[in-house]
Amino acid sequence: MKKLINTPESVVSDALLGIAAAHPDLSVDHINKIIYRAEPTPAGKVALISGGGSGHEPLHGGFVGLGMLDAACAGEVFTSPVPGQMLEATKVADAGAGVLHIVKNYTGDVMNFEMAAEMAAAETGVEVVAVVTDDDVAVQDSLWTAGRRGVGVTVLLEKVVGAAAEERRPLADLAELARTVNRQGRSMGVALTSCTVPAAGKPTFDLPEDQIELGVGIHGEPGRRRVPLAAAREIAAMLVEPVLADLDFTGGDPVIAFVNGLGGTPLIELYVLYNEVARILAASGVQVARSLVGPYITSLDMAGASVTLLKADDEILRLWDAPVRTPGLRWGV
Amino acid sequence: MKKLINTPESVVSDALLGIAAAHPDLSVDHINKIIYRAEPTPAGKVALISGGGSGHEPLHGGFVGLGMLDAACAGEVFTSPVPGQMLEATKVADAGAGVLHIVKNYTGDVMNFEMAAEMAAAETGVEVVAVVTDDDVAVQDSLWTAGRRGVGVTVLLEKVVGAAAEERRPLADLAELARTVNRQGRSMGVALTSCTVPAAGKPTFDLPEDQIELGVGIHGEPGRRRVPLAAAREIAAMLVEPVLADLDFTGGDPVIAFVNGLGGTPLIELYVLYNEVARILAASGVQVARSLVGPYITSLDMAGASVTLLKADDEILRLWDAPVRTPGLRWGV
Amino acid sequence: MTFTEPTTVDVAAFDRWIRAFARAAHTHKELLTELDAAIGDADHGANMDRGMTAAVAAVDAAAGFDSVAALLKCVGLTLVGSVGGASGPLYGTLFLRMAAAAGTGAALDAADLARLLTAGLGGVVDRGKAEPGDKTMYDALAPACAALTASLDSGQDLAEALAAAALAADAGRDATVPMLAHKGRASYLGERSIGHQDPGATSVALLVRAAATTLVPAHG
Amino acid sequence: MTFTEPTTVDVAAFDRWIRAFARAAHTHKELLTELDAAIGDADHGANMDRGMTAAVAAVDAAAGFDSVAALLKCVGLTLVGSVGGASGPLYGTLFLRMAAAAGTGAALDAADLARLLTAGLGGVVDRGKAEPGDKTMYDALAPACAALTASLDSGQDLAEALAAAALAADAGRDATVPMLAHKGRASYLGERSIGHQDPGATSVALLVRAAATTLVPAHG
Ligand SMILES: Nc1ncnc2c1ncn2[C@@H]1O[C@H](COP(=O)(O)OP(=O)(O)O)[C@@H](O)[C@H]1O
Ligand SMILES: Nc1ncnc2c1ncn2[C@@H]1O[C@H](COP(=O)(O)OP(=O)(O)O)[C@@H](O)[C@H]1O
Ligand SMILES: [Mg+2]
Ligand SMILES: [Mg+2]
Ligand SMILES: [Mg+2]
Ligand SMILES: [Mg+2]
Repeated sequence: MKKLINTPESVVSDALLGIAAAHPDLSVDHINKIIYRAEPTPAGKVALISGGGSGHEPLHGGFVGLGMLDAACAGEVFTSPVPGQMLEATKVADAGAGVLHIVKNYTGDVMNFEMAAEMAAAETGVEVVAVVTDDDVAVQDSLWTAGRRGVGVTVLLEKVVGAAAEERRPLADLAELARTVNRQGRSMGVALTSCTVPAAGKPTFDLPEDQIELGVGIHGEPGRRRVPLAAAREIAAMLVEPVLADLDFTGGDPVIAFVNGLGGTPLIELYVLYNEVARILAASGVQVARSLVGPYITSLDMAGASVTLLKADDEILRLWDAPVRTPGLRWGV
Repeated sequence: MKKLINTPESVVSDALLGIAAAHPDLSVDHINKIIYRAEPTPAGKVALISGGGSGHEPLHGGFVGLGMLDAACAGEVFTSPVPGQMLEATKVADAGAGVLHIVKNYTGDVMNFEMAAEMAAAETGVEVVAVVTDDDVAVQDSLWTAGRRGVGVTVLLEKVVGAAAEERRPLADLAELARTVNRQGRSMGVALTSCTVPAAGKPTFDLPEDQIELGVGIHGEPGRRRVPLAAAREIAAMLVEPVLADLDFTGGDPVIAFVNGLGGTPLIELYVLYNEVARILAASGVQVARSLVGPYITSLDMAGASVTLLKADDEILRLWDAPVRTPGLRWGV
Repeated sequence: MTFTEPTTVDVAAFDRWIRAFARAAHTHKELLTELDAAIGDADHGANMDRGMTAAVAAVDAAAGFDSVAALLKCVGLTLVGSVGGASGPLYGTLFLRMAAAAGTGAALDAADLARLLTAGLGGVVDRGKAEPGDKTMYDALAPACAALTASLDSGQDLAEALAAAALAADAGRDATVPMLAHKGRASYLGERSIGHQDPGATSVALLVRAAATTLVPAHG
Repeated sequence: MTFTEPTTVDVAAFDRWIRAFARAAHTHKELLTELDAAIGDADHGANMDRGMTAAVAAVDAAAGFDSVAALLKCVGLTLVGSVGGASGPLYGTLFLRMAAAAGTGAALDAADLARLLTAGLGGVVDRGKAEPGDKTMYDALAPACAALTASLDSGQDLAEALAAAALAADAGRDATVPMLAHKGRASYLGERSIGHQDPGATSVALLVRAAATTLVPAHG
């Protein structure tokens, strides 16, 4: 395993020290592994909190700041944070208007956030509402499984709902908006290589030179099937088609198209992929109104990419365009 | 070779199509492989042009936009663009106040930009001044060699001088500022893995699991020596010490510290490295005023990082903080 | 069958159990991680090792426990507070529900122990909604509980009953191999989850095995 | 030594040379790239192949050339316009300077050819400032020019002189192996550049070898 780390055990706390050193706008509670805005949440603003296993940077800590999250909890690599962290983050960020928990749909994340909400109800008067993202069409959704994974749409949701929160909308509205964004977003990912979890010290799975893993998540979980390595154009089709098959994006609604890098794939390849995705979308009658290309929700050093489409409307686009100042996304301010 | 590309031959033009599709603020001349601002250079503004081999994205095309470059030429992967491209870019971007060519110090880049300037002088009335960046302390500088390579400082220079150009400063001033920034910046890089040039189809060099290559540039050139894989703390020292030995950054001047990812290294590791870099700088009496952490000047899919320090002053910091709106760097607007 | 005095399981016995499980989690860290790499995210070994190391440290830091419940609660809270992931809330709830069922005494009898473990199993189900055959830790824990109870009901002593429970947990663990996962990360794989042993069921088998070797004082 | 009419080298001969060099660059693309991977950036093969493919295409696209100069200028401009990197301006200038030295005629004699190549070498030096022993294409090109001139001066015919030049280029190429690079990318490696053959010197040896096999019509 070759990584720029000190020890597998210290990678999360070391990275948090780096984030604190690099971003004076942010405060870091190194004991509880919480990143929060240096400026307290303004009175009357609902606080947005997210969190999850580490290894997906810039998600979530890199999305703390004006226009997105108020605080983020960092778990161990690929391991959901513990309820105590989320409870602390909830207390730190609450400014009296309640707290929205943004939870990616993984058994661990959901259960830990659930326990945090139970604790918050028991120990504090803070009103907490949780919304769960589950946009990954690679996973068959059913009542009998853990359901779909939350992946790329989480980034878009944190941006859109974060902007709405800055407008002092009430908790219930924000939760509704968040559910809408999640409902209207779909994703699909592909891995060219495995990632290597620092504590494991070797790649999570072996992938021959001529094969790719289709339908991966963001934790090095194997995907749904292996297919031969193909040209970007074909891979784009393998990613976009299941997304379009799952939700109709062709109704003329403005769409936000997001090509995400999984950590080990450089930008030049993401642009090659974006070109193919844009071509397919244009041919399918999908109207792309905004785009985002880059590594925003990663899976350690995995080479690969994911495609997320979000069916927006004027209001969501307005919120997307609204000012944001975080380490990961920054514009308009 | 596993890459999200169509063919090795088409990777640059495909990526340019992707950039054009993703960034409506930018125009792309696909014949000449030039990325330029969709809005013409305002009259009286000096145009900033850079360019180089592809494979370093977001550099340079991703730095075209308000507050940075006016146009960028994309060469083949790791191969300087040709004079005709630079000449076209010069013509496209010139608004009567002259054009600054920002050239990284590589024999090919320097010669091609030189020929472009000769052509511009012969064919157009456009005033062209070239500045060459050469900040890489891994390379021994001497009259008898090609000199130091231009690496990380190029990003910082494009930002700072780009901001100054927006203030309508004259060409000679901008060139002088550019030379100052270059003179006050130093960099050093390390590779954990080789990169793979698409046309070559296999890694440029082999690096055993337990070794790293110290002093690499951004083209998969081997570095100056191999050392055993070490902890981030030790690697940070190996990068920062030669930089500090080469230029005194401890005089109390505000310093911009830039930890750059080489393409295959995810953000979590860059933050781990930044923490160690910041720690050494603090212990050495270097006053870090601004920081930048992320993959901004990459070497395809190479795992590794580089550290750049720029000795700034209030004026350079002000220009650093000035609004910028490009795909790669964006703030304040 | 041997005839002995009704065994009591005291705080010291539970303490031995916790430490033995922590040692087992540490020893089998790589196995658990490898199993999780195949159908999950390669962290179950690290999770259980981190959690149980923290639990032992917390037990050490406490100035002794005057009840079994206090010890178990300490372990449960530490797991909830240090593991994260799916196993944190699940193992945490397991111990917290055992604590809640343990009353205030410093020692329990064999039937109490079966009741505790069954309460813990209930907590796992409440938290994770697992059903039999979902390919989770439930599939090792539920047979272990059933075997323990049945064995005691049939008159076997605690040592025998725990040995039966450990065998049942092992069998339950093995039975997860052919299952199609319906819960947890492995469910994302659909058909591809078949043929792999569930990591959580594997760590549960270690837990029950540790109980069998520590909760009953050696004869002699 | 054979006694023949003074050879003239016409546009058709230069055309053969260009095509032969293009074929050689294509055939040895991987070799050139591998040499460049060792001490550079693994693109010299792609660069030369792309450039010479474009040059042949440009020559094909032109409706014939009425002078050697026009053909060489077409090749030089195409190389400048399609290669980039160090080799684009260097090879481009080589051909452009040859063109400038070629006058307006449709055929040259042997001495003209030596003069052309020497002018080209001068262009390479003006552009790249290479000195002998810097481990560059100069170290193959300069000995080839010298051998060509010396061989003709000593009365050998063009075929013999070009053969001598090709051998000199090969020897110059081989001599780059032990050199410490002072120019180009390889200079970044310092001592580590020693022991590797320079890619540009290698492509120059191909260029001169192509001249030897094409510029003189086969006897018979
Ligand atoms: N809903 C559930 N109910 C019971 N056990 C579950 C459930 N989901 C997952 N598990 C158990 O958790 C184990 C995985 O734990 P771990 O790897 O530590 O957490 P994570 O899946 O969050 O990475 C699985 O092997 C399975 O036995
Ligand atoms: N200053 C120079 N003078 C002469 N030849 C040079 C000079 N610099 C580089 N070269 C030649 O160029 C070759 C490399 O060409 P190429 O790989 O195509 O370009 P780049 O180095 O830009 O990638 C070297 O092997 C060397 O022979
Ligand atoms: Mg996990
Ligand atoms: Mg090159
Ligand atoms: Mg796991
Ligand atoms: Mg090269």
